[in-house]
Amino acid sequence: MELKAIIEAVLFNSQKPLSPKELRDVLSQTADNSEEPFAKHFKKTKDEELITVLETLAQEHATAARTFRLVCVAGAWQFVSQPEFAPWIKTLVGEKSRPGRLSQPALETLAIIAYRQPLTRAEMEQIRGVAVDGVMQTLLERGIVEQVGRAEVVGRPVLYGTTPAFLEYFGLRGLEDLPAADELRKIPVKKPEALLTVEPGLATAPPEQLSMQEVAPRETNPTEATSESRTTAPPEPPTE
Amino acid sequence: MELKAIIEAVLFNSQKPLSPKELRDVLSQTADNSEEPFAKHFKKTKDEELITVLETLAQEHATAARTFRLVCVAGAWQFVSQPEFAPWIKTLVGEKSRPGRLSQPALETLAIIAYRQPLTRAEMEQIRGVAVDGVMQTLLERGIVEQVGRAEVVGRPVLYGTTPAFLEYFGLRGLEDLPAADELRKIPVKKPEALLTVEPGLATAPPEQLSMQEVAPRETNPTEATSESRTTAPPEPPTE
Amino acid sequence: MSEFKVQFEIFEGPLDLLLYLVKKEEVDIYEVNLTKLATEFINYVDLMRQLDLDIAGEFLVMAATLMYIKSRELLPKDQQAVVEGEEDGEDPRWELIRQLVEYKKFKDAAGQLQEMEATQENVYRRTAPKLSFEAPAQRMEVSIFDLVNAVNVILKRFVTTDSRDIFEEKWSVSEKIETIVNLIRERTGVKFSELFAAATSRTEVVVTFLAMLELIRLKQIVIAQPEAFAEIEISQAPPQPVAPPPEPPAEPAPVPELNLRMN
Repeated sequence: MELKAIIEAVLFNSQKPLSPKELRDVLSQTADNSEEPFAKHFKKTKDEELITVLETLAQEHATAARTFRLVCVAGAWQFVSQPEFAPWIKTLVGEKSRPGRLSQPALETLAIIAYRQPLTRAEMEQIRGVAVDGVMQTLLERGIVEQVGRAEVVGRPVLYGTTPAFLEYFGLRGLEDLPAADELRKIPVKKPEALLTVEPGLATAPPEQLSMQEVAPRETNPTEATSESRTTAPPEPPTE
Repeated sequence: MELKAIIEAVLFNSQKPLSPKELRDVLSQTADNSEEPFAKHFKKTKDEELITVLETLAQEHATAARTFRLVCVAGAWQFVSQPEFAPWIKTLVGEKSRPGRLSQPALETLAIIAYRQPLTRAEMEQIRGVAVDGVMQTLLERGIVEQVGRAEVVGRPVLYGTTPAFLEYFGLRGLEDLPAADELRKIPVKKPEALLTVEPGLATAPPEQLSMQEVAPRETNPTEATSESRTTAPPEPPTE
Repeated sequence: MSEFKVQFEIFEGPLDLLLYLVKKEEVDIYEVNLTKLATEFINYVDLMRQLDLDIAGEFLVMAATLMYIKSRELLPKDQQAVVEGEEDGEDPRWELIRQLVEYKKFKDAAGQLQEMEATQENVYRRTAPKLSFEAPAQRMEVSIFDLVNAVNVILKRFVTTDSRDIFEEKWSVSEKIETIVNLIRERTGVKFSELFAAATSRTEVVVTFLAMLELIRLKQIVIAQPEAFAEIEISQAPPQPVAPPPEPPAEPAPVPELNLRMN
């Protein structure tokens, strides 16, 4: 009995994604409780060994090129179906329950946080050139980003970073899976001292000004943009 | 997009075995509801075609010789794991192992509660003809039944009903799924007023009396009841 | 101005607007004519004002920066003023371009995140069917509800009987146990209804039923339904093995691989 096969069978029958630790627990509990003599062999399986096996399995399923893959999302392993079969799976199991899509400003801010974490609001605003209070509220409420500490500078501003829910939402194994991660992380950030001189007023633009920036989903008709978007559009366009 | 791939993806994501008819329904509903242009191709997939595809898939998975197979059980198709992995799968899913089976008296009392809820202990005893204290304790401890209120009669006896755990235990969607519910509901019981005349001692009989009631309810001959029935029938089967 | 009207867009911020203006020029960010860019930007902000749009403070700050850059450009190099706090070699033009390049990269990254977001909506995780490893079924092939249902059918014959007859006890469970045992010893497959055929009161039905339950519990009899909705039949239980095997052979499982039951 191969470890690889056991791991595959366990993941195949799991109701939820499993971390290497959970897999190790299954192996060690089975060793303790089962009469199966083979089970004892896997009592003390090492994490590295498990990871190697999981990677091999994922590779095998990718090579087999069937309709499913073994993937790791936020550190937990799971079988997923290829996205092109979504229409039929949707018929079978119903629509996935997912919050609405993120707006363009939210995605931009999130990208900055993802690549540059941990960072302060002022740093985000420096890159985006606009206040981020509205979108940060959305991102925090959705649990995609969170406070991760405080910067050791005057005022000890809060530092933000992404959560595991961020990885899950985008189907990422880890932050190193972000596209072009190296390049984007390398862009030099301005010296932190400069941040402290940023006008506080800039970061805390009043809501009525914010509404204009975030609302208006690229209207091409000026009349409509002036008369309607200001009054009707919510701060976050729901369609995005 | 191949029919074979779609069928595999659907079965891979199904929570239960699917018959060719159910698979055809998925195909035809998707054709109707999805914008996916390919979906239309499979609107009227014939049964023979489906069976051929299913058999090919089963053959492919057998050849792949991984830890799972596509099998047909009683006309419905499903992915199942190979038996040699049972010890580990058991560890995985066994965590919330259901407690032992309910005893026959418990089941009978439960059936009465299920069909007649809300009702009092006295009413249950009227239908069963024996005291229900022992079994009620079991049912309450297991969380299968619960107090749901109090009857508006003298003494305000507690009313009982089933919990969602009851439905789960029996795999029922709802109380309306109970077999032949109407008939059992029709058995007349004396109205709650009558409860007041019931000897309180009946409902709270000490254990040595319970045995008598369980077996030979309302014996008119006390000698017979004590000598015979106690030997043949223990109060609650100890195994459960 | 008409040109603006056609191309009017609302931008998320000044950098977004600048990027748009650069893109319109169809040149690389590094080669853009900043003086021209500044002019267009300021025109744009003016237009927003004329249209009575709320203009975020950031746009005004950027407009000021661009005005400054523009004015500097107009002067010969040696006459360009050195602003307080501006270190040597820190060219405001370069700073702006650097900021634009950085912003564009994140904007592109946001675009990729958006694609991943859309893809994830279509990625379904396999949720395995619920399996339960139950102790192999007892020799109880009928559910309680079948039994209750059966009793119910019989009880219906007595619904009109005065319930007081319950107290006129004439039947004991032990008696009924004996009757049933004798009956099934004679032949197998005694129909459920036969047990109650001779019952004369509701009480007798109840007592007979209790006797039957008791015999099932004591594993003296087995009950089975030949097919769904068929009448329940009662037979003598097969002799108990001295040491019952831990797992009595379950019914021939259709999936012999695993003794798993889907819920």
